[in-house]
Amino acid sequence: MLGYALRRVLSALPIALIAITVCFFILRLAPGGPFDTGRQLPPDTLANLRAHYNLDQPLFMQYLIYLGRLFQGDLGPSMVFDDFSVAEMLAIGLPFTMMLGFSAFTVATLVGLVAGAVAAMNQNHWPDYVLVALVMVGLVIPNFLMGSLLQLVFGVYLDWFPAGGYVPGSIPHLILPITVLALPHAGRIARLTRGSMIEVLGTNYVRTARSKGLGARLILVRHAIKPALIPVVSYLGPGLSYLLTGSLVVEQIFALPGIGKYFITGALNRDYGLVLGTTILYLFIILVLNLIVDVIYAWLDPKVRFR
Amino acid sequence: MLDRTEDLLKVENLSKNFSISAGLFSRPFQLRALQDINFTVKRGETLGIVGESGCGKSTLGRCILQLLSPDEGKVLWLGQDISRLPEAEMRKKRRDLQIIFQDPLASLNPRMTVGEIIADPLKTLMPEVDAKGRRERVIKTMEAVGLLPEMINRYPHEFSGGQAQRIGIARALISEPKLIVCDEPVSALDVSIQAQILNLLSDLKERLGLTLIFISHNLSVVRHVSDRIMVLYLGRIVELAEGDDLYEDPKHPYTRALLTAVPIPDPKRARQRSIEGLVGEIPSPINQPSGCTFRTRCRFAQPRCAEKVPTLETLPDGRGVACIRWQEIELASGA
Amino acid sequence: MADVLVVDGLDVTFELHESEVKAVSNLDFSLAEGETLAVVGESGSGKSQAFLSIMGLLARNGRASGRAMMGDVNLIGLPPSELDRYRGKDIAMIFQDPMTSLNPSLRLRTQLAEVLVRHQGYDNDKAYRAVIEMLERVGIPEPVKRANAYPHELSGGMRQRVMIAMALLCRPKILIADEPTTALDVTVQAQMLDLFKTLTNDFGTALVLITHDLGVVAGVADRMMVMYGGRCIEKGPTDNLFYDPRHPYTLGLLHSTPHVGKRAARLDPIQGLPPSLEHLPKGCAFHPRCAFRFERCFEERPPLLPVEDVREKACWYQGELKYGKVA
Amino acid sequence: MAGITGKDATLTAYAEALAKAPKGRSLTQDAFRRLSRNKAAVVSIFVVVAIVLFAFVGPYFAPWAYDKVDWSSIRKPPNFDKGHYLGTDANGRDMLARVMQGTQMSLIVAFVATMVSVVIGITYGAIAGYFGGKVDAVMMRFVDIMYALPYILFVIILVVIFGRSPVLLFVGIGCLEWLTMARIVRGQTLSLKQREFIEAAKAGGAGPFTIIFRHIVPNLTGPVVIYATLTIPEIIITESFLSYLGLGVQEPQTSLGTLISAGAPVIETLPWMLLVPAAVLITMLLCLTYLGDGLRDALDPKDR
Repeated sequence: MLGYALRRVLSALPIALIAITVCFFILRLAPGGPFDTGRQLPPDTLANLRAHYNLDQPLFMQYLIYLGRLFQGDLGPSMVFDDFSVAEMLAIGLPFTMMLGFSAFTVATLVGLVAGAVAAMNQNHWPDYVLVALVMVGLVIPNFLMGSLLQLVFGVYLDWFPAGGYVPGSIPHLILPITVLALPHAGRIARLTRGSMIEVLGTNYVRTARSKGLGARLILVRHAIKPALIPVVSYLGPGLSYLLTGSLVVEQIFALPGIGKYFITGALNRDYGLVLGTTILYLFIILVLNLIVDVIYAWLDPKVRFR
Repeated sequence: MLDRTEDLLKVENLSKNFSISAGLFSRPFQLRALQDINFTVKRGETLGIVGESGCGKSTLGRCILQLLSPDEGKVLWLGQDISRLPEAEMRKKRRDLQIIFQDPLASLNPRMTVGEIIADPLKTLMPEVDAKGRRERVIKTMEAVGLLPEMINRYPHEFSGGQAQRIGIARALISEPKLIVCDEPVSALDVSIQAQILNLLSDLKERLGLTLIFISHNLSVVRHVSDRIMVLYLGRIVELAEGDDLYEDPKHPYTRALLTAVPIPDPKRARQRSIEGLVGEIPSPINQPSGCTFRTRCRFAQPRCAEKVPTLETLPDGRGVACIRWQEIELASGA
Repeated sequence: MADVLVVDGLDVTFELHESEVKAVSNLDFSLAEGETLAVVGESGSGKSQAFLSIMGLLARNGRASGRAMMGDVNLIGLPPSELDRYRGKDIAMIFQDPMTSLNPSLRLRTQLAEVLVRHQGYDNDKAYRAVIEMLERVGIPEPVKRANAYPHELSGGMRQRVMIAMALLCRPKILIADEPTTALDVTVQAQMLDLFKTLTNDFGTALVLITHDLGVVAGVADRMMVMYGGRCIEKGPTDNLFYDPRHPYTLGLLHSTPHVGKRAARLDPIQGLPPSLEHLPKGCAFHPRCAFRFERCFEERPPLLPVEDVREKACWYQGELKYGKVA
Repeated sequence: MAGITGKDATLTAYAEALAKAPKGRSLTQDAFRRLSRNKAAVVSIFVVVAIVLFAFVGPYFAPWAYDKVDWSSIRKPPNFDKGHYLGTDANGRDMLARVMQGTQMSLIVAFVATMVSVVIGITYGAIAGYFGGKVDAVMMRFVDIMYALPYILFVIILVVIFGRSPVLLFVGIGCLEWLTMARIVRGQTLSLKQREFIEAAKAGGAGPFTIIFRHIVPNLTGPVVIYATLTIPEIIITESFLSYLGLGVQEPQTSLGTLISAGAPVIETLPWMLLVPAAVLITMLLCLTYLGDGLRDALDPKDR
């Protein structure tokens, strides 16, 4: 098991490096730079600035410098938000975004699993129809629209929750954003769970379990859940990255203090350091999560372990 | 008349390995599917190949047809080695060498009509035949295998297994081949249909002077159709003999065991028979026993069986046995 | 001997998109204590569906009616929770495909022990010991190691042995084996049939052996039931049916089966194709393929009637069956 | 050898007569029959067609152009006399025309991006599946990792860096949506490659080119069509998401996402600015999802 996890880490590293490299060069090869927009700077100021950020060096050298720093855990300075390093910027915005993302992720995964399993067990009866319809709604309403609607209904008309903003430690402020963020993810998980559960309930080994007279609950808990989770678990990685990016919009709608605003501003202003830093951090988080998912996967499907 | 003494096909020292990938970072391991196979097929005869799963019988069929390329050895077709032929040259030979598959439906492209499927080999194998000629051939072939030509525009999924197998046979026959490899052609079919297809094959063989290589795990079926029979175990020939000789007087302990295990559709005899000591199951072809590969399941095994791979010994009457103890065993069992 | 299972007027229907298909019609039979009954038929004959319905294992769109009395209990139409009191305990089933019939994500010991925990109220330790003992009994070498393995670590033959062990743990009165050896190699098949014989004998279990292979039946079964188009067309003691078949279909099956002991020039197969259950022919379902048919067979379905004392057949033709000449 | 393929005149006549032999039901016809039994899918087809007509033909009949400013009616509710059937926006532009144009833009983006993802996905998946082994292992590991990347960040970077041209939007989204397609095609190719009819074709002398295009590709259409149908709504959502962030198409052109993002803040005062584009978007997504599900059930009938 440990060896398996280790192999997965090793095989993820080169991919991470490739992704970083690609991001780096796409950003740099594009026309324009962080100091081209806005006010015209005097030539020597510009040259100084460029030298300060190593922008005057050959591109490949810049890449090496960046990598070198990265290995020391240094994400470099932000080029637009003066006086801040990328790490500091991330420290300001990221914890909130992560908290939001992971809360929504947890809630959505649980809700999706239960809903999917309930629908599967009542296939073609009313709970199934109701849940499938709800899932559809969650899936087809884009989160920014859903955000605005919930804000209006629950925040303004009913006034049950704050319509926006954030007070540290306040849970009511988080209810609406988490709901908006969680809905599509819960919908996808529910759809996947329902499909795979129906498939598993039709397999020969579940038939064997039924022939043993085990009773519906034991069959579900012991025989059906584990294999039915396999496709669901393999979606968790992509699902999380969906969620984390979705939070960009949700933060915007509900005026929340996450990383989203900085990232978009940074991107618009070609703040190489910030954009690259955020992307790399996301990458890192997602790779770690994938690793966890892989290990869960190996637990669910014994065959994987022996490969 | 057919010259039944002519060697149509000769296989010499054929070996085939598969490498099984164990993942991105591990070394693939070798699966020895066939080792040192030697035999000939005479014009007009039916050679049966029997063995249990994993013995390499299907691989052998595909190596003969060059659907897989053997790692070592030669496949001589009318004296010419076809195992190293360039693809374009090989294409010309394919007219003479055809194959019928096990799973009748899986062997038909679901998106083509029956007429297209049967005519398909003609396009590459006989480009000189035009579209009209192709259709005429298709119709005649369909009639020959007992399919109504009215079915020509139908799709495979509209047919039952038995009919689908007839389509497969028609496709194999259309280029007027000399040799057909039948890879488990009836094992996916119902009993009553199985018999129809077996009869069809033997009729066609007579009428068209075909030579057949008949691969099956079912010893009763093989006995029914074959002149000579080859028994494979873990990729090696253990015995090769005329059908009657093999069934009435098996020499190799594996053949003996296999024959006692065959179900007999005769209650009284079935109740009397006892399985002649075959312990355990087939070892994995990846991790084969040393020496005689059968020794782990053989009740006659002795320490010296582990030392050396027994060669296929040719007896005076032409049959072959690969066992160092076959004479002793013969005496011991009082034959 | 007492009957452990009496089936009476069993019907199984499946609802398809726009139609209904009757897979089993009006099946009657009984199973005596400790006997082995072979159910023979080709694909689509309804042989598996009949027994799946008795076990309450039909697909969602399937329905069964009629009676299957195990003692005083009618297994047909019993709600699953009731049925679970008997399934796996008094009546057990083994399936054709040992590769997919065991749960790939659970250790074998879990899958085996749960039967005893559920039905006999054993605690886990006691159940585990019983499991090891049973694995040994079905001929699995190193039972402790195997019990802790996952199904994919075992060969097909071994898995089928595990299935047998699982089915026999509670010493059921009835064991239904649906094509248990079809997916296995000849040598393993023979070992498996021997195992069936020994174990059902030891435990006094009645065995229902569902198969298409007459060769498998011959050495094992006491009685035989031949099915065609969802109905039983002939039944009786095995020897009688083999040596003196009275239904043209039984005769045809025997003539279609190649025999390893003798090499005939040609087989005498049944002509034509098995019917699809959706479009069963009128009259006797077998008449389009039958060499002995006459007018009556086209119009009226023959009922299953006794011939002599011990056997029954469903056929209008009463003359002697001389097959070779007609074909 | 007498042969089974000798010639004679009656045969020729027969062969000609058989040219008109009864046609069988092809798999595609079968699938359409099953699809036509699925009410939700049939309704969805009609609705989608209606929306497409609305978006592409509608503008020719609408009284106002999408970028025409009507100074006399700014932020006005529907007014039938002036021809503003759905009201006007904050700049006095006709909402009906803008919704039509926005739908058109969303559809074009979705279509082009889907095509891009289909082309990349099929090529990549077919190569990995056909060659198998190490090539396959490496290629699919790459897809696995790519799958988990925060790809919207990449789209944002792309869009920002290369300017906000719609073409780039199409290609950028398409380039990142191909992963699932590649996985599906690869899986299908792998299993097709092992089917016996491929071997039969080889025995019939067919070269790799013939095998791929005559035997593999036609059998890929089912899953590709299903997945392409399900990709369209994904892309529409992605596009509207980017538009919402202000990274989508640029004024005066518009898309459903842009319209919604303009309408959302003023939902209380100018509800017509949000309701219609939102309704069109949701209806379209709903129908496409139902259609995709219906196609999957029809083309890949597991429980028959």
